[in-house]
Amino acid sequence: MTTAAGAHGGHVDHEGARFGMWLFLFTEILLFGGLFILYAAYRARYPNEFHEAGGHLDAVIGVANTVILLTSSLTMAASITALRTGQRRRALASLAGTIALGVLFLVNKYFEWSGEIARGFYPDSPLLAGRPQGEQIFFGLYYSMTGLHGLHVMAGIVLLAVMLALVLRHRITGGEYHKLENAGLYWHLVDVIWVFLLPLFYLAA
Amino acid sequence: MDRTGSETHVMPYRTLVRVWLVLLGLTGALVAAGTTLHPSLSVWAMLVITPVKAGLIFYYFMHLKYEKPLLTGLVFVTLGLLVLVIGLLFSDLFYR
Amino acid sequence: MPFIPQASSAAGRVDAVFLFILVLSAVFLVFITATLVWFVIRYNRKRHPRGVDIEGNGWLEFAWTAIPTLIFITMFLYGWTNYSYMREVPRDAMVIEVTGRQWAWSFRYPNGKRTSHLLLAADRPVKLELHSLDVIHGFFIAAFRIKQDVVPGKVNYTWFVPTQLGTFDIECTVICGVSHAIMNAKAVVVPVEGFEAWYFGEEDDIPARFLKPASPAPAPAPESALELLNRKSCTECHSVDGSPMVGPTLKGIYGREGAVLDRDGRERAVMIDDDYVRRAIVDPAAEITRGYPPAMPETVMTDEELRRMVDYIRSLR
Amino acid sequence: MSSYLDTGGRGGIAGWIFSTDHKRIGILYLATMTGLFFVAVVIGVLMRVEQLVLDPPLFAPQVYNAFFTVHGVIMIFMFVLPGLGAVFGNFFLPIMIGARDVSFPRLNLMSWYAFVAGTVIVFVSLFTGDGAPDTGWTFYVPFSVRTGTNVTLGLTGVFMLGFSSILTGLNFITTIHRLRAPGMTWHRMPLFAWSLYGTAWVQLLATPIVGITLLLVIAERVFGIGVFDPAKGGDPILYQHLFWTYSHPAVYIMILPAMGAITEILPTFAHRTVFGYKAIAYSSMAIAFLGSLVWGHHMFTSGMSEQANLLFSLFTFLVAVPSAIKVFNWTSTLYKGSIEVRPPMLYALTFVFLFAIGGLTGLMQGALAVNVHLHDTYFIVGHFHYVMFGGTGVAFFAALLYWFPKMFGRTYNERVANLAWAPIFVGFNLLYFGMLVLGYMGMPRRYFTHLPQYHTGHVIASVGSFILAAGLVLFFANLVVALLRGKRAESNPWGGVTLEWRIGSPPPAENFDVIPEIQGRPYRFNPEVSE
Ligand code: HEA
Ligand code: HEA
Ligand code: HEC
Ligand code: CUA
Ligand SMILES: [Cu+2]
Repeated sequence: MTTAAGAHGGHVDHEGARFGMWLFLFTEILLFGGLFILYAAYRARYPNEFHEAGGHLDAVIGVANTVILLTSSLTMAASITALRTGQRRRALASLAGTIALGVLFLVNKYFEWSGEIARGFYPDSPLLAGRPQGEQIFFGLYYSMTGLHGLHVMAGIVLLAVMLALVLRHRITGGEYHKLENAGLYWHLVDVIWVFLLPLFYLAA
Repeated sequence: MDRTGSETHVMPYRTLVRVWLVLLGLTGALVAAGTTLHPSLSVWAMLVITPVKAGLIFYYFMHLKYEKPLLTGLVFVTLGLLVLVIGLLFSDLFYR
Repeated sequence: MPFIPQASSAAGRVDAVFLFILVLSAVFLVFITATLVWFVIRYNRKRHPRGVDIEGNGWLEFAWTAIPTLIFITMFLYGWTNYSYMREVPRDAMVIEVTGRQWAWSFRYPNGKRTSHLLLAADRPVKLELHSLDVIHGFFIAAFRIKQDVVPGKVNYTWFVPTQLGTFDIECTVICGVSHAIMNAKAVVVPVEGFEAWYFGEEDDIPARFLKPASPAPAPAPESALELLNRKSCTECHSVDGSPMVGPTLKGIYGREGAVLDRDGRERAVMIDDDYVRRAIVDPAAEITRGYPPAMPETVMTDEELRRMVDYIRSLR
Repeated sequence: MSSYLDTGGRGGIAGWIFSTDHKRIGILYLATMTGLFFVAVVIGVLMRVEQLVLDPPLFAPQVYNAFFTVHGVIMIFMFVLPGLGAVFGNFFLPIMIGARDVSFPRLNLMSWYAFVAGTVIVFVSLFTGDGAPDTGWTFYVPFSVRTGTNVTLGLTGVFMLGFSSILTGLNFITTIHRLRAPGMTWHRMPLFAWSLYGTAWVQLLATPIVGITLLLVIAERVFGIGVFDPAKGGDPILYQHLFWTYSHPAVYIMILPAMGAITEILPTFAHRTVFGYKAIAYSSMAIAFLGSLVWGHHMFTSGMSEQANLLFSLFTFLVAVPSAIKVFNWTSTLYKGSIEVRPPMLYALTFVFLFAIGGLTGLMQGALAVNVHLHDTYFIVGHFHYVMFGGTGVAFFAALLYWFPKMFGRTYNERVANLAWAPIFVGFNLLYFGMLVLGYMGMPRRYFTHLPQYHTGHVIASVGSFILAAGLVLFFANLVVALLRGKRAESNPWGGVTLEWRIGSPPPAENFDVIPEIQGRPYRFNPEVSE
């Protein structure tokens, strides 16, 4: 988000910026909310097929990715604490760690998706066309939801990389940490969404 | 409780790590519930544990505990709206 | 309502609710407009140079919250009760299957007769089960005040008792493509005896004598070739717009060269001309188009119908 | 102090399209939206011509289908949805609450760019690929998935427009929470600001849902993801649920700021305070909230469960209550006023009348039994033109007349503005009342042709549209002349009392030298007289 300027050239309204960030997060919640609504609707309609289809996913990767994202949330929060208590190097390391974990998540995701695709589970695939309709829907939702989430992780990584650069250039400091805090809010929300995706898809079997 | 916003409050590492450990523990519990319990029970376990996890992240990592009540209230308004929408939608799906 | 006939059991009920809301609305509209105009005149700056800052009045606010709420709830209840009637199908209703597809209707009676217009017996309840083969359509008979969407993958229904003899328009109300506006058919209500004579008789489609001009609408146009293909179920397997379905599309095949397998499975090239098309329809098993299953059934039809089909397929070039 | 119109450092176009000044951004929206409005209006008139010339049709059926789709998409997503919020909200919200700008000026500019990008994408979709979209503005699946026309690109454009709307909403909420001048408590805020606040919440919370829905349709077309496709087990009715979960609240995005603007105009010309300040303020919020619970009234005939039909019909009637409250309070605001009917007031009164007709026809559609008959007929088309054109559109005109001298520092010819009113009013009612009657007779919407029994009605409506056209040309010509050659306006030509009337016309770049301290309630026209 851009900085909040209370007035032209006036002081910067940090609380306003954080408020705006939260409003933005609300829109993200509802964006995924739409997908969760669809998931609930179709799961109520095809309980058995969803159960069956969930079995084709790799729960190990799912859980591993959960641990990765939860840990990245920890390092994210830790980097803010570090920055504000004057431990700049630690903040930088923590932030870099967060980015690394995000990348790791995507690498896992890549292998997971290519695995599914190699086994013939992808939208419009001949394999799926021959399976019950509920499973086709399950995979439709699976790819939409994890795909959209993956895009958000990518956006988050870019955002955090920018923050890293700003910290390096002393544009973000212990006193001026608000941008980093807002980026952190975004990152945590992406984590929260994953927390919901895990049981819906990977543990559904 | 200190509710003056994040301007003054810094999250101690100790709290962060504790929250993280609890989150990992809950994830483990979730997996265990999914593999050992009867499906109908495990669904309930997920319905309870997952929001708790999300709540912890909101509350501590995202600092909601230390924000003004306005913001917390708005979060609940947003989630409440989502719940209302789902409820109304199911007034169609359940009876169709 | 004078604009359109009330030709079914539902019509009177719909109109009653409509009239009820219309009258109340008119009263309030006139009241508000009159008050506005009166204030503008009475408190015009010339007559009333100084305004008075009245901030509000709790009792008034209460009144004009409570009274409209009550009125609105009455409207809701009245609409709801009459709607409930429109959803409760009597046991003895005859079930007719309606199929909508781009862009025609077809009707199937319990005894298997298929028609492209809807023939109904007066004063006998009918339940329509609505199927769609492609996209969403809307089944609407204005004179009957009934409407229901026709949704693929889902069977909706509606019912009514036709109460007036005559010919009424069936229209499609959901945008379904280029010919949405001409996806029309007729509902023809005849006395029971006439209906039964047809229903238990030999004729397949609705005979012309029923489609004679009857009040209030003019007689329906003669069946088009596409409607014929719909009625004979050809379009369940063949598209006329180029998209492949169970069978090859009928669009643009005429005049081309095609590859077929004969009864012994030998492949052979054929010219798709009148003769071939005729053979393909009359004896589908003789030559199977390459790449398609031998799924096409034999269909009974008159020579006249066959001729129209061939003409039509030729015209689809 | 120099006005915001003087190009300080950067001159020319760049000074506008890179400016983060909320006033300039408001003008940018005004310019783009008026242009788009005219495009859509011309298409509207072409549709009326098509209904006159039937055999052979003047435009091919496919062209007509593209006409109403494009007309609907432009009018909804590019005109009434950004509507008064993007133009007058951007321009006046900060001034009215005593701020120098919105909370996030750069984001504000970005949302205009998103708007332009979305618009450009939609227009590109008309002329590339396999023809302009032909689904109607509702994009119902499975037709929108199967049609060969350029729906994918069209939807992408609409998605961008939604993004723009979200950013505007986010900005306004933050601005109202954070930047009110000292002393400007919630209950001292002008009612236009209140209406924008309610609107902004709807924009923020409802738009993402349609965003994801449209994305899924795109994914369906591009990857065959199959979430709504009945052939893959999907449920097309779920699409409708999600679409209307946004698009019904969206109609309140359109009407709330319009109502807000009317609430500014009526007291100014009645020269007395507004009647029932709190009732009007809270009813805006009630509309915003209840409006999110009624979407199913667009789906009564879709095959939804009867239980859902019942709930949605009930809520539909409940959401009409706050609108009724507003109408009664507006009427009472004229009581014991000192009324001057100048052009903004004339159009504002017209708004109340036309909106009431539109709203009352909405009640008819909300009643279950009646809706079965009226759904997807011209009655619906009549209803929404009454509320959107008679409501939002006319309020837009009224607001333009009211704030024009402030925004541009020039006056227009009031006689001509009054004169233009007559054909607009007459033509409007011929056109759209004609449609109501046609719909009751059973004329379905989105038809390029019609059965003979509807012809008289269509002729009347078409004639009405030509009269209306004449009026609108006069209306806008008057304003164009005023822009070029109008006399200089005073800073408070109408005797208004909200903050924007206390600064110069056109407003200075910084709005206020000193941020004002707010003492009491707004709209105190006659502080010494009381009763
Ligand atoms: C600005 C936009 C706007 C507004 C404000 C409204 C307001 C309302 N609308 Fe409308 N509506 C649309 C835009 C809008 N609508 C559009 C675009 C569509 C079609 C979409 C499409 O399919 O393409 C539509 C369609 C639509 C339908 C679906 C029709 C169908 O397709 O079958 C329904 C059904 O209930 C409905 C109802 C209402 C109601 C009850 C209100 C209420 O909010 C109205 C409340 C107002 C009043 C009631 C009048 C004022 C009050 C008084 C004068 C008080 C006194 C009165 C009494 C006590 C009786 N609308
Ligand atoms: C705010 C919204 C809005 C407005 C203002 C209008 C304005 C008009 N609309 Fe509407 N319309 C919609 C929103 C709107 N419309 C929507 C959402 C739909 C549904 C689409 C769908 O089905 O998906 C629709 C559908 C719709 C239909 C139904 C199509 C169908 O179902 O078959 C018709 C039919 O006649 C129509 C006609 C008109 C006409 C004649 C005008 C006229 O009022 C326009 C009158 C104005 C003028 C004639 C002005 C003339 C001015 C000039 C010519 C410019 C001169 C230039 C300068 C001076 C610079 N519209
Ligand atoms: C149950 C599905 C089905 C129905 C019903 C059906 N067809 Fe076919 N049709 C097919 C299939 C499959 C083929 C390709 C195999 C073949 O040639 O028999 C085909 C082939 C054809 C061909 C040859 C096309 C070519 O490209 O060579 C014609 C012509 C044709 N059908 C016309 C008709 C007509 C007319 C009717 C209705 C009276 C009809 N079909 C009904 C399934 C059907
Ligand atoms: Cu079928 Cu419209
Ligand atoms: Cu609605």
